[in-house]
Amino acid sequence: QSQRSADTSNGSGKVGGTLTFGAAGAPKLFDPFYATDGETFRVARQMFQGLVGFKPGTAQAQPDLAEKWDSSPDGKTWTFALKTGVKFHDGTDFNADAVCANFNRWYGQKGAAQSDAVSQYWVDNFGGFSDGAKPSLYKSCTAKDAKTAVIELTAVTSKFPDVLGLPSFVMQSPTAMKKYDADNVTAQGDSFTYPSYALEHPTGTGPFKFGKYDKANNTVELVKNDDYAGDKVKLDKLVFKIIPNETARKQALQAGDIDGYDFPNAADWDQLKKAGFNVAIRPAFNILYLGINQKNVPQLRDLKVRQAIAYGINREQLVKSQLPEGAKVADEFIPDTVTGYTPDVQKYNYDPEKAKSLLKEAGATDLTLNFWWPSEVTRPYMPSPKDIFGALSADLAKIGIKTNAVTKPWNGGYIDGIDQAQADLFLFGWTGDFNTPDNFLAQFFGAPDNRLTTGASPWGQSLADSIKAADAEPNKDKRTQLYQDINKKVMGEYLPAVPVSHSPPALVLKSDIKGLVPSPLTDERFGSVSKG
Amino acid sequence: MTSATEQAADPSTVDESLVSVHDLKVHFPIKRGVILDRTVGYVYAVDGVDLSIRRGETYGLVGESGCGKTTFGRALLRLVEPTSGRAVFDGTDLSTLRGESLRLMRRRMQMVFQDPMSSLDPRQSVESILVEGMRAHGLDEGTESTGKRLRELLSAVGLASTSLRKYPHEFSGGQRQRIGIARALAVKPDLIVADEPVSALDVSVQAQVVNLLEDLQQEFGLTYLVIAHDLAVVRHISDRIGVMYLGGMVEEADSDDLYAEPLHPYTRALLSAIPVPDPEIEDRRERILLAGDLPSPANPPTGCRFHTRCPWRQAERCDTERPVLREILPGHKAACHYAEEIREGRILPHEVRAEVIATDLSSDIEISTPASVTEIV
Amino acid sequence: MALGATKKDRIDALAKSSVDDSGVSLAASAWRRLRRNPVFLVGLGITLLFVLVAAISPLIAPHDPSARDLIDQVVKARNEIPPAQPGHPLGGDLQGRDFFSRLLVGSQQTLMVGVLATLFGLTGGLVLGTLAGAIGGWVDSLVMRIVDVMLSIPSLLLAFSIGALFAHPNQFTVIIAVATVQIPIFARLLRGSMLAQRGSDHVLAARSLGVKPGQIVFRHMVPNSLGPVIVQSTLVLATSIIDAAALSFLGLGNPNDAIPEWGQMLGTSQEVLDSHPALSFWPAACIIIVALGFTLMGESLRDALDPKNRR
Amino acid sequence: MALLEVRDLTVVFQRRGEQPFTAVDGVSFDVEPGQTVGLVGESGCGKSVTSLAIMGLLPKRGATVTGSVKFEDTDLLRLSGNQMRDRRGRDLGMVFQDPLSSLNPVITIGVQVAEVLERHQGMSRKKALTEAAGLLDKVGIPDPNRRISEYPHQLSGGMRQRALIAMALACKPRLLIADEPTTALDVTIQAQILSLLKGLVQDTGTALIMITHDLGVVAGLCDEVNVLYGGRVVERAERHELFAEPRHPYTHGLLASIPRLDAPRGERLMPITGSVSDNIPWDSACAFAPRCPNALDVCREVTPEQEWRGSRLLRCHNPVQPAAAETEEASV
Amino acid sequence: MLRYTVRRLLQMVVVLLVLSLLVFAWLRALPGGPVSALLGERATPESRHDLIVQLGLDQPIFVQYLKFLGRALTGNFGTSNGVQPGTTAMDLFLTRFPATIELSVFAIIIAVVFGIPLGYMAAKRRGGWFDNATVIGSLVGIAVPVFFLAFLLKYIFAVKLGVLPSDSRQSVTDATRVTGFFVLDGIITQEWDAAWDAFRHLILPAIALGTIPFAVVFRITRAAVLDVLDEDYVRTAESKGLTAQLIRRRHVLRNAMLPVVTTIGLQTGALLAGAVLTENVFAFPGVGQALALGFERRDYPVLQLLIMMAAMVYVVVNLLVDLSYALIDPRIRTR
Ligand SMILES: Nc1ncnc2c1ncn2[C@@H]1O[C@H](COP(=O)(O)OP(=O)(O)OP(=O)(O)O)[C@@H](O)[C@H]1O
Ligand SMILES: Nc1ncnc2c1ncn2[C@@H]1O[C@H](COP(=O)(O)OP(=O)(O)OP(=O)(O)O)[C@@H](O)[C@H]1O
Ligand SMILES: [Mg+2]
Ligand SMILES: [Mg+2]
Repeated sequence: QSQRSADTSNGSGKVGGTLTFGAAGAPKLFDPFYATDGETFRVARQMFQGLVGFKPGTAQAQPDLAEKWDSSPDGKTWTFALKTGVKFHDGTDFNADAVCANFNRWYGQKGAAQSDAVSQYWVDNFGGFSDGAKPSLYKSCTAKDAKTAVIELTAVTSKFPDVLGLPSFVMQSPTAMKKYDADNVTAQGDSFTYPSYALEHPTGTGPFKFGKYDKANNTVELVKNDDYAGDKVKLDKLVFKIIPNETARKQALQAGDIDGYDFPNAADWDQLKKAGFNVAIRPAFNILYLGINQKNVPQLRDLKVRQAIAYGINREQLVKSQLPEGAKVADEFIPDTVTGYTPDVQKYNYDPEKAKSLLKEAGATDLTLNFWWPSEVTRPYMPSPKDIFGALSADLAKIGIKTNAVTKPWNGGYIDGIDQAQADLFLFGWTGDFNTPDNFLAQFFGAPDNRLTTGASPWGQSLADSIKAADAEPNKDKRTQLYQDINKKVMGEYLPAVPVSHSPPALVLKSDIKGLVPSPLTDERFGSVSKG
Repeated sequence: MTSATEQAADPSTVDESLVSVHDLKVHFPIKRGVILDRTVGYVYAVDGVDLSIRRGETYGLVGESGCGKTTFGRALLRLVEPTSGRAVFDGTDLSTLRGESLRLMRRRMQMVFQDPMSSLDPRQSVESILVEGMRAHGLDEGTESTGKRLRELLSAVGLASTSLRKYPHEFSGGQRQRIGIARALAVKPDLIVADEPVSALDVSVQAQVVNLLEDLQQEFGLTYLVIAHDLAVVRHISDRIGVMYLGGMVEEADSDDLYAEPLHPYTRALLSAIPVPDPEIEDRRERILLAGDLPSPANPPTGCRFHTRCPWRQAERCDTERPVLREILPGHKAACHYAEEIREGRILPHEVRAEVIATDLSSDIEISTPASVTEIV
Repeated sequence: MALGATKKDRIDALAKSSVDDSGVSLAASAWRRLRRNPVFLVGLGITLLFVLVAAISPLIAPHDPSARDLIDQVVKARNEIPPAQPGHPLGGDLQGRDFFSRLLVGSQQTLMVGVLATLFGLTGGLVLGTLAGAIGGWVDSLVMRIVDVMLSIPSLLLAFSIGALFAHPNQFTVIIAVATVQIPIFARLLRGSMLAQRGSDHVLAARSLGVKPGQIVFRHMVPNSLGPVIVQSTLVLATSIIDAAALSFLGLGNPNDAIPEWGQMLGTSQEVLDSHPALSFWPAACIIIVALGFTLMGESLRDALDPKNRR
Repeated sequence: MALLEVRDLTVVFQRRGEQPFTAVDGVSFDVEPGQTVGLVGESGCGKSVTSLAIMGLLPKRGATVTGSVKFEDTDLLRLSGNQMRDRRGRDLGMVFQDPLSSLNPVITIGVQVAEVLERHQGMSRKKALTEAAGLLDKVGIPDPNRRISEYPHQLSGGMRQRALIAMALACKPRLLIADEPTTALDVTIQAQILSLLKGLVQDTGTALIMITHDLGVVAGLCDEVNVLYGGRVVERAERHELFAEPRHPYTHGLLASIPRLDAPRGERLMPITGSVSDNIPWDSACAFAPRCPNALDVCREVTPEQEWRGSRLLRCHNPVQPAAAETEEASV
Repeated sequence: MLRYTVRRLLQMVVVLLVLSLLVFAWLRALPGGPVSALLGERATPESRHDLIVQLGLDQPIFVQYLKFLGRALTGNFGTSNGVQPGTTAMDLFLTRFPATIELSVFAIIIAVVFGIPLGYMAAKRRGGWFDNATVIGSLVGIAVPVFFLAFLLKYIFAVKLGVLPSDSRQSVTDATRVTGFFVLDGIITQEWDAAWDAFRHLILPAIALGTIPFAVVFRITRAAVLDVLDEDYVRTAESKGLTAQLIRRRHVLRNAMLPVVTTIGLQTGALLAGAVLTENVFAFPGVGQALALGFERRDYPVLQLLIMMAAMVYVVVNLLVDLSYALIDPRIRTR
């Protein structure tokens, strides 16, 4: 394989070289603030740093550009002490002014940029913008001195400051953003156009600088940042090669065309390991659930029926036969690494007899449900929707629930249909952004008007309220207790859906790639990686 | 044949002409266009033909290929829509008929085609071929009478009655032509238009069909319009002959008169060009060789259509004024300004250099690049 | 071979082979030559075998093709699928279903895809082509405009596009996608032959006999235009099976694989081609052989119907 | 000495899975220098196959040619492919029936004429083209200098046939074979072509084999006429003799069945019954017997041999008696 | 000729307009689409509604179409939201189209270089074992699903034997881009290793893509040569005593090439469709891959542009073929 740049390595075997990594998709742009997609984030993580980072290999927040932080007792004022001597790729200094410039930029988005589709993470986590049309969690930022920034919030939330570890909220060079008109987002036709900053001039503080995006060859090239404030970067070049097809990625690795790739098919792990590749399994930080929508079928509003479904599906076997190594049956809606997890919830072990009798009790012996599953998509929590559907529907048939299979492409009607409550049963899931239970629970039940139409049951509203209350609890222990209660209730009294599994995604690397730590948040950093 | 001639010549017949055609024109538009089609010109296939056919006679139409004979025959039967002019059949103006009335009229005028194979549907048995026309006109009145009629027809055209179950491909060329003739006869027509009925057949078989046509005429009192390019055949069976050249009629006469004394230069040339299987005659013959080829009917010469090739062409009139068909001798018409002069030898032939003729491409090769918007990608 | 390069010229050239009936009857002479043509006989043999298997497969299949009997032996994480074992000569598939039974029963769906796609394409084409060819005038222009727009997209691409246009892909939408691209071809083909027929002497003869127009169309023009249509249909049987497989591969096929179909079996097993080649090999081999059977028949039919080869 | 001596020429076609078919069955005739010999007969009687056999143009596979074709003492049938190529176009020229399909549609007329000259006379392309224009002029194509750069489809039927003749005569061959050169043309054009051929043959002294089914053409052009039936010569005579007194019932029938322009009207035609497809193999009978009004029992049992009757060659057990011709006709 | 060209081009415009309307209307009528694509899993009914209003998707379809048409006339066909999100559809097409052309050209070269000589040989040996074997072989070639063949090739030559690369267009990362055709670029800039590398990447996909065109070219050549060998003018040429070589070159092949040229034009269609499958297998970043992904991810702006472009390319190539046809065939040229 003619990797010409590889020739420049000085023989130490540790420093230098080009690493080519197979990515499943193209990054949308290079300004992560406007992104939600993993491919953009993967690239961004190499170029940018946030105030907060995550401890490698975990979802635990830890300092990054901020050395430490404190909050006022009311939990609304946060003081960040910044690292010194950090420079942006354009040579300008990183300091408190830059931090505030970034916060104010986010808060100050205008026009099309305010759209959910553009500044989604901001809207999700901080709410509105400086124009005040909607309330915002963010209040202000003050640069106390060059190395101290103070952030004020309008309310307490459990997710702050962890949320600052999201790649969307990384620190970008104010100078460069100004120069390349970073906020100039416009809606055009049925899409948005982004400024040249986001497309060609991303400027951060991270270990790699933006090289080029060769659309003709579908590669993104990053080059080493010699002025990186952290540990010396070992690779000269980091290339992301976009290979959408999973099998094609595997074969590219086998053929020696790439050094590693993301999301190997679980079925290949074993084979890849045997072939001497390093299959790095990420801790599972996700949940797959069998969604039950109560809207159209009244029987589904009966807890017994939902419990019958839970008893009737053989999740152990599903996990064993269809899911990757390390996958677990999910007992509740958050992984066990998240605060608020409790083993002390009602369990639904496979018991078809019990399921049948529950159905009989509920008088729902003759149920026919529309069971939706997405075609053409694999999510980290759902490696092969078809096979999972096959297993679940076969199980349901055994307890006498007939299913109509409905399948649509993920973006071609599946999400739409689920959101419009067209499905009675469906496969869905979630990968956590950071380690707070709110990130999971609020996503599912935070509003009564949700994918499960929990609002149709009397407890829908109170569940939503209790989640909100827990989030607003400044005391950590209390908060944890509240969440545990919620989980118990959800599993014992509500069962709005059936959690199925947590399955670990993985990435594969050639054996000579060292230093990459798999992260439950897919937050892998290549700055510390060496080749050879 | 002789009796037919006599019968036709009998002055006592009240309305002696069965068909009369007045100034019949068929112009095929040539369409071209960038987006929508425009008519950029016409093929003047038939360009003003008058003629009348008497009851019971055989009228022969000859001319070189492409001169419009077939088109004329079809326009006469309204199988091609004439551009102008009219054809009166037994007192009925055919051009006024539409739809069902025209369809019913078709019973009385039938057609025999040149290629016996392609004019028979390969998927139809002889029986179904013959019955089809009868059925269309309500002539099949029950299995028995139809069966009888079919046997009559077959014996009339000299085919075995076992033929009914067979399919066209099981017959020889001559036999197929007989089937074609029987099909025409099945509806008891008055007029039969035979378009080159024998030119696709072997010489020996030709004679059989020619004889058959003659016999049938006698038997059923038919009137024929026989179209052919072979003057010998036409002369053999026709009472009267019309000679066509490039969409127009140039000469019309009783068939003996035409041979004895052709008046139009074209007819003269044509007659002299036909080889005769007799070395004595061949050796003695003076040939009038025409220069060049038939001009394209899409772009016919001005004036007399024949002037470009005419050895008797004169400086005046020929290339400016189109001669009308006029009676030169009793019952003998010609369309030539100088017919009398030529006849009397006052004008002598001279040599003609062949003119370079832009050949009509569309006629001889098939190019399937779109010619109209109905053909676009 | 007609001059001009567009797809429609090709179609028109094929359409013309319906006229020129000089000499012996089309069908008879074609059959005479076909009977001795080894290529045709091989094609016919394959096809008959395939049809037979499809007909009796439910009877001879040892297991229910959708029952996940062997699911216990499936371990995705270790890439294990049920191996060949007594009662399961080819083992199981990724969902623990008996592969041999699926392969056998798959012939039914595959045949159905081919036949229905051909039938739909044919019917659509027949309707449009007959309308255009028999009525002519503006109906002809309109129909042909639509047909031409459809023909200006490469056909497989059109099938993909149509496949993508269904919100809810299933076996039926696959058939529709594959069939739709055939409609313009059949329509143009039929119209071409009908036009050729319309100018032919025997139709003229029928007109001059005073046969009613409707009868002329249905008794003379349509039957005599069918030769090229039959040829095309045979070839379409093959292409629609292959095209359906391509649709499956692109994820535009029937995602529900409870009822087996070869194209879909092949499409879904591509990803484990290297670890479980048999899962791809068998359906691929079946598709290739069946498509080959139809193609051999179609091509030799085409040759046989070609007037040039008649002697 | 004869220029061309065809002896016992037999062509058998053998197609896979079919009975062998003898298309030409022991045909012999001579052609003297400058002489015009006619081959006439109904469609399928083997005229074209005979001419192709002489030219060595029959397909190598499937056709077996036996007998001998001596051209100035060389047996053409024994020549190798390349030797034959040297002869064709130089010593032997051929004109075909359909002038449009016989010309290559994508090459200019000029080049098609010139390539013969280049091949056999080693001329340069330029010189050959000049010569070609001269040849076209000679066969009566107007404006030859323009025509040489035109394509066949731009010429009319008559012109194409003239171009084909120019091609065949380019190297002044000693023998020209014309296979129905006028069948595809109109009578007026046919007359032009025939008179052209006649003139050229006279001027150059080229011998001509004229193949046609039109007895009229033969009557005006040929010195000697061979009538073929079912692949055999059934009658051969000098033309005056043949037309005056056809002896073979087939020849007789042919002449009686065509309408004659000069004959008085109203006379009935005397068709030969049946058609070519009714004939039977020559093996043990006269192939014409089933259609022959004169047929005797012997005709169906013994193959008639070719024999000289005076100056004429006949293959018939019971030829038409010269005097009997009239009576016989009357009795039908 | 010019008239003809102009007419065909105008017709193409009409076809494209109709097509754009059809594709537009049809795509809009479907569920999902830009909103789902932009919002993904996190969509809420509210954000969904806001976005619909913001993007003007609530307006009547013909208003949307006219707006689309207006933008399209300025080359703006919207931004990809699935294949290469954020890139404009036009930009995506322009960067990927050279890849597909390069691949198709190689495929056609393979088809022609093997198809024509083999076709000629088979025709010459008509009925012989060589003929039968090649004919059946070519039919098998047609019957093998393209994507399966691509997989096999890749598996054998890239994965198992490792002799050829398995994906993308180039491994060399610092090659200079000039034309977008990588092999050509390498030659122009004299970066030989880049050119060679790009060439190696083309081999397997081009073989997979070229198989069907090869089989078709082979069959058409064979049929055309058979036809031409039966033509009267070949007999005329023989009767003139021309050498076998001259007859083959000037009289047989030249005429036989006419239908072959047509076929090559027609194969553009097969190539475009085949590219969707092949590029997908080889992760070859051309328009085919974009189409496949576009279908999968319902990337409507991209689909819309690419389908129209495919139609246009197809029509233009066929026009070019028709014109080149006229170069070889005087019967058309002189019309
Ligand atoms: N449907 C048509 N459209 C356009 N032109 C036509 C059509 N039918 C005939 N023509 C043209 O009209 C002219 C006369 O044709 P027609 O068939 O009547 O001639 P013809 O005398 O019967 O010739 P032939 O002896 O070859 O049969 C020819 O130039 C022919 O090309
Ligand atoms: N290549 C061939 N293979 C098989 N049979 C052939 C071949 N060529 C000719 N024949 C047969 O040989 C017989 C004589 O054919 P030929 O072409 O010589 O007849 P012809 O006298 O020239 O007739 P026409 O007047 O129709 O040209 C015919 O029955 C024909 O079918
Ligand atoms: Mg005619
Ligand atoms: Mg012949």
